[in-house]
Amino acid sequence: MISLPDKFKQRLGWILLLALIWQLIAASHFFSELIFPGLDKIILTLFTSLTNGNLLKQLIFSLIIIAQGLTLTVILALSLSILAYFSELAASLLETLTALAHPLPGIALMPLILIWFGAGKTAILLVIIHSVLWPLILNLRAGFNAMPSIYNLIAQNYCLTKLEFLFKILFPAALPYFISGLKISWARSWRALISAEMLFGAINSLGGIGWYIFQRRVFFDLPGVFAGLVVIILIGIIVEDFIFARLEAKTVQKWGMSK
Amino acid sequence: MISLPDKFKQRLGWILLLALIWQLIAASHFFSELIFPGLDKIILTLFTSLTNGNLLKQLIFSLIIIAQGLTLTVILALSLSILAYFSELAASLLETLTALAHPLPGIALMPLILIWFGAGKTAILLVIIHSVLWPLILNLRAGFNAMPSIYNLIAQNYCLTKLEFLFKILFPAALPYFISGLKISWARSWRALISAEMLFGAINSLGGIGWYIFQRRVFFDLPGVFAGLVVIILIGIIVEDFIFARLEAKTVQKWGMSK
Amino acid sequence: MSKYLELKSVSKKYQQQNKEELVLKNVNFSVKKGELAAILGPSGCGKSTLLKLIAGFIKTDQGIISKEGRIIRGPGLDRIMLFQDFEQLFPWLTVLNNIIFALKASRKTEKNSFNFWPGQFRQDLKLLAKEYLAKVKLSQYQDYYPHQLSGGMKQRVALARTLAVQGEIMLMDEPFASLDSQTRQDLQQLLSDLQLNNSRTILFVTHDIREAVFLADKIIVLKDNPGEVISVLANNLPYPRQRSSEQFNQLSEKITSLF
Amino acid sequence: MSKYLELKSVSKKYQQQNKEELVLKNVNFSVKKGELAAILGPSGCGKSTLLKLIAGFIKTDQGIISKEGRIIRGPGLDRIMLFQDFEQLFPWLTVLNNIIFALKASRKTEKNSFNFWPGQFRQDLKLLAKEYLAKVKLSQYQDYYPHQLSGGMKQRVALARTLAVQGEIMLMDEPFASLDSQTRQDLQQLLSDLQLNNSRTILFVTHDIREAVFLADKIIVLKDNPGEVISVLANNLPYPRQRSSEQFNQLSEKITSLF
Amino acid sequence: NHQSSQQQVGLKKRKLVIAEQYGLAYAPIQLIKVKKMLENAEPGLEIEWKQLSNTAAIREAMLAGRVDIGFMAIPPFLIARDKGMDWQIITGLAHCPLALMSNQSAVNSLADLKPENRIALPQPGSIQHILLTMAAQKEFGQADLFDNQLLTMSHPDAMNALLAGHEVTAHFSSPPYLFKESKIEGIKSILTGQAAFGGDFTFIVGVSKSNFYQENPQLYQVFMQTLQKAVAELSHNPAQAAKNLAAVYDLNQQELLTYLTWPGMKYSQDVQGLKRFADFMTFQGYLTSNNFKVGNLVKTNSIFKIIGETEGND
Ligand SMILES: Nc1ncnc2c1ncn2[C@@H]1O[C@H](COP(=O)(O)OP(=O)(O)OP(=O)(O)O)[C@@H](O)[C@H]1O
Ligand SMILES: Nc1ncnc2c1ncn2[C@@H]1O[C@H](COP(=O)(O)OP(=O)(O)OP(=O)(O)O)[C@@H](O)[C@H]1O
Ligand SMILES: [Mg+2]
Ligand SMILES: [Mg+2]
Repeated sequence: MISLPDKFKQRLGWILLLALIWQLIAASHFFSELIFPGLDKIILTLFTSLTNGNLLKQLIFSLIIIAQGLTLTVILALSLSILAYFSELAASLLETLTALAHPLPGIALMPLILIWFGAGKTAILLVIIHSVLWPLILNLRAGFNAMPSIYNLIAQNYCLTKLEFLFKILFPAALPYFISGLKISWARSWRALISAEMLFGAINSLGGIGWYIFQRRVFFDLPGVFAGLVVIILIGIIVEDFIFARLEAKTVQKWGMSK
Repeated sequence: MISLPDKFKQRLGWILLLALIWQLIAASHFFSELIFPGLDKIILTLFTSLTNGNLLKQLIFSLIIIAQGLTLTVILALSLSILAYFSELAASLLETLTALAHPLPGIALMPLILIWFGAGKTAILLVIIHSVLWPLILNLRAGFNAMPSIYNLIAQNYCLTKLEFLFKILFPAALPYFISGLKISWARSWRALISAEMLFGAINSLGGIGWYIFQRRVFFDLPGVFAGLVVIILIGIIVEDFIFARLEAKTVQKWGMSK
Repeated sequence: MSKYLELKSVSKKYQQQNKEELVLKNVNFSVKKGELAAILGPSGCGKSTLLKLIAGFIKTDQGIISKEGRIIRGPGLDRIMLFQDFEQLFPWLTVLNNIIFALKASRKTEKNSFNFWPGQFRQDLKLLAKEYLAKVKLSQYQDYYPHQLSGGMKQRVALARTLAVQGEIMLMDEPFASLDSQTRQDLQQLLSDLQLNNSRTILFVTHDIREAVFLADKIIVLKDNPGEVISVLANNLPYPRQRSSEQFNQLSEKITSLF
Repeated sequence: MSKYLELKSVSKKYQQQNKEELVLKNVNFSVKKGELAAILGPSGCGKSTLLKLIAGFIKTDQGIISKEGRIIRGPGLDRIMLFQDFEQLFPWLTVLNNIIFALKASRKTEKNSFNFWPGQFRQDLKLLAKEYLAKVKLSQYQDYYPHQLSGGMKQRVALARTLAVQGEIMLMDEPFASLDSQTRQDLQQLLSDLQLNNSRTILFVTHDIREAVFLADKIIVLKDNPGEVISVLANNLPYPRQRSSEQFNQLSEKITSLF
Repeated sequence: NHQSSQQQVGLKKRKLVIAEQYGLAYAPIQLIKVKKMLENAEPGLEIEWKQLSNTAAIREAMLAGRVDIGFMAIPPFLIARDKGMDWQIITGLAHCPLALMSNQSAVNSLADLKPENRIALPQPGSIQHILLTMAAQKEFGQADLFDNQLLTMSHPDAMNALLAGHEVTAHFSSPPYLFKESKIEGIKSILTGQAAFGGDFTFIVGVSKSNFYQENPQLYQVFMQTLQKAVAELSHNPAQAAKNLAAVYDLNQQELLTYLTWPGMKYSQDVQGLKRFADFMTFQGYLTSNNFKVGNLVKTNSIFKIIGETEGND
């Protein structure tokens, strides 16, 4: 395991390299500038959008929705997977639901969501949940099933209540699966958010970062589009390095449950 | 573990129950029939669409693309994860790329894909790959890292070449993760396909099942939309029960690597 | 007091590939309260299976296991099992916390009914855990995680955990298998003292005949293919037992000749 | 022939919580070709660590380990290790295939250079694997998966695997720890015969002093905290060795007194 | 008096939800929004502006009762009406120049389009699609001649593709994209909407479910009058409107004024071309029945006229 500072340096190096490549392509004018703007333009736009508060406002709107969506989904996924772990009937229902719902694109649910929940925050939340819930459930259930059976015996022996079993054994034992599920969920929630915000549009012009990007695109402001994407990417990397990397270092790595 | 026939019965029961609930809601006329068509209408549309060959043709087109996309993505994900397993430099690049690309919605990549690859099959393939690759990589890498370290020692001891190590140890040891990654990928590829086909569609010509659904929607034919979705769901369940369930029964379950 | 723990014509089959295999056939014996019974038998004859049946983890195919006249139907805190496996400690808990975990679990009722000071209660448990860790000579390793321990150390932690819980019946599956003779003799002495002073009932699987003679009041000898009791010997040697005494060696010889 | 395998002032530290801990300190000894050296020492003194150093899995912090004058820099097929762990078999391979796996891996060069009939080659390996499985008395379990075996049976399969490979040096970490005395004596005899007839070099960790005296030409005794060699004894008792002979008991006593 | 009219409006509904899309055709709506014209006309009335990104979503939201008034082109309105949706056109909004733009020097008319050339437009059943089939019918006698060469793309994507010069040979464009494209060298119009249609037609109309104006007659009337004022400002004082709307369209005032006064741009509540669309779409099978009477399709109002619906079967 390389130490964190080293890891950061490598990461930074790669990002700089990728940025350089981008800038070279832009400078080569191989593509029209309207289609492939240089980093200078993107960063300038980013800066103005951030300072005039518009981007920041939309971003906060989106982050709040993501936080709510992820919290809800994690709770939901945990509850359902746990239920399925303990009850065969629930397991077969959950498997059926997952098989039914997981391949359904959010777009297909749009009409129903629109009808039931309008085009507001609830609708976006639902799209995020639909996008994140099923893969998280799959990972969680795989993790639960892969738990060494001896832990189960020990739990039975010490007459743990189901709740104790859950929190003291099942969760920590399935943690490697849970973390990889969370990583997937985190990225998925961004994707779902952006598509949903684009599709459901804005109410009184507050539409989140997805709407911001959509608007920039409609106004043919490509540097603006990329500025929005850069913000998403930056947040993604921060979460990856500061939350997930630490979570792993403090748990599965420390416990010798992962390389 | 309940036996397969039992499982099928339960699954069938749940599906019938869900169908019944649907039909009751439809019959209650709580929603306009335009938006919540009864199952009879949906099945009728499904039947006509299937018999006049239109739906079937689109479906086959889509299935071929999914098969290609999944094959490609699995190979790519395996290669990249393996590279990252053996080289720290590659690992940090891959981590950076995943963190960058995973949260990016396909919609954001559309303009670039269009310009570089046109709006044909390649573009759809790329959207599928982008949608499936990153979560699969995350699951695979988690699986590789969770491999018991003693297997690694044994591999070193017997001087296995990297290739032998891969195929004889790393893959089977990471199989539970791989299977859950594949399940996620399978569902994701449907979602990506449908969105891509909607975005890149071509009127009247072969556009796949996503295109079929989109067309039904713009012509305000909701039973047609649901007929398309039913087809996707049916295929999803068949794959789940006949491919994944068997794969698990013949591998991780037989080997005692899962409950 | 007689017939405290009783097995009546117990049989157990395992599903092997496509056939069923009888691993325990018509096993009959009983253990008195406060007795230490050693189970001897060739590798694979069903000793671990026998303990798991008594612990209630698996069900008999035929026959009855009863404690104080009541049939055993599942696991319970009155019968604490020490497994043969090295990996029975939870990797996410330190050595000390592994023991505290078991103590907490086994004293739940006590905590709720008697103790008004949960802080004090926790303190008590910690002291108790430390006491038993000292008995197995691992005090200085209390903050290590299991993956940082040697094989024998893991087994000793598991032993400390089992002893600390002070179940009515202790089911021990080769607890000393990986220990050097000095440590082994110390721990044998510890076990013997515990049993004599606190009159615990202990079932003890071992492959060491002299260990059985040193510790046991009753020695149950099994043969394999299928597992059957071939002899139940009473051991009335006086305490403290002398390994070099003539009677000791005579009994050992006698048992050796049974194989 | 002297100084075939040599350790010169070998030290090894482990990173523990936030401090480094010395587990092996200034270890010096050598083993001749064809010699069987037993390593004795209290639990946790560093015996497994010592074998892992010789196998090349981990690096010394100080000192040099050399074979035939050449420094050992990594694992190799000339030194085959049998681990202390029960879980060293691959769960996805049957018992027989676990052995064949190792055979194939160790004979790669042979296969490529000498054999024109890969089918024949595979047949030969299978026969060899079966032969060794018979030697550890597990012929009838050849098609079982590891999770269906008892603890002692797993260890015997691992033993068969190590023996079948016929490495120049065999590093065995308590291979008989979980075996009943009859099986144990049979396997000790097997090992002794193999070593005498084929002049294999064997390093053998055990906690059973009489086992060491029966098998070893050289007995290396370690103390713990930190692990240090306190004595290297030559064992010149003539073959076949008699466990009841006076010399045998004298030597055993002498070693016992060292602890 | 003001007080009583406010109460009358308030009788049924205190909130109005309006759904719009992006484009120059929607300028009157934007004007109402930025100048808070509805709020001023009816103090206390809550207005929710929903920006949706596609026509199908507007349709579905209206069907669900989540949107009171929506704006779209005539063909999508007709398709839903044909499927049984109980709604009517309540006003026209704008006439706009539409045109098929191409980036290839060799392509100067529909006849120059080869089978491998791709044509980008928003979606099947959109006004752009119907116009193209009308032209194909007229010129080649085969309405679906180009259907195998179409790509569905949003306007900005299509413009990108046209600029990049790959993949797309032609784009059926609408303002402001049409104006931007026509300013770029090498891109030109090969077919106008008017030529395809064979006359003038309303590009965007306002629609509403019948129960909305039946249950909220005053609200409906207030909206119509406000729209009338907005349309008037755009028609008679475009410079003022450009000043008000520059920020909304993210354009400078001068550029926006040029666009607003571009030849062919006409803001008007009159509805024109309905009958011909309905007839053609029925003939081509996009609509299953054509027993629509124009009177049933449009909620008439003295504020606007229905133009060019004299011939036909009503
Ligand atoms: N991966 C590790 N990380 C940190 N410390 C370790 C690690 N492995 C072993 N140790 C420490 O090194 C010491 C020696 O361990 P080792 O496994 O070599 O002992 P051993 O002599 O084989 O004991 P046993 O007979 O119980 O198997 C122990 O104190 C242990 O805590
Ligand atoms: N989960 C299982 N599935 C199928 N067969 C099993 C299973 N567990 C054990 N067996 C079989 O049952 C028999 C007895 O196993 P058991 O573990 O009880 O033996 P044991 O006496 O404890 O042996 P050892 O001394 O080697 O630990 C063995 O032949 C084994 O193959
Ligand atoms: Mg056992
Ligand atoms: Mg060891």
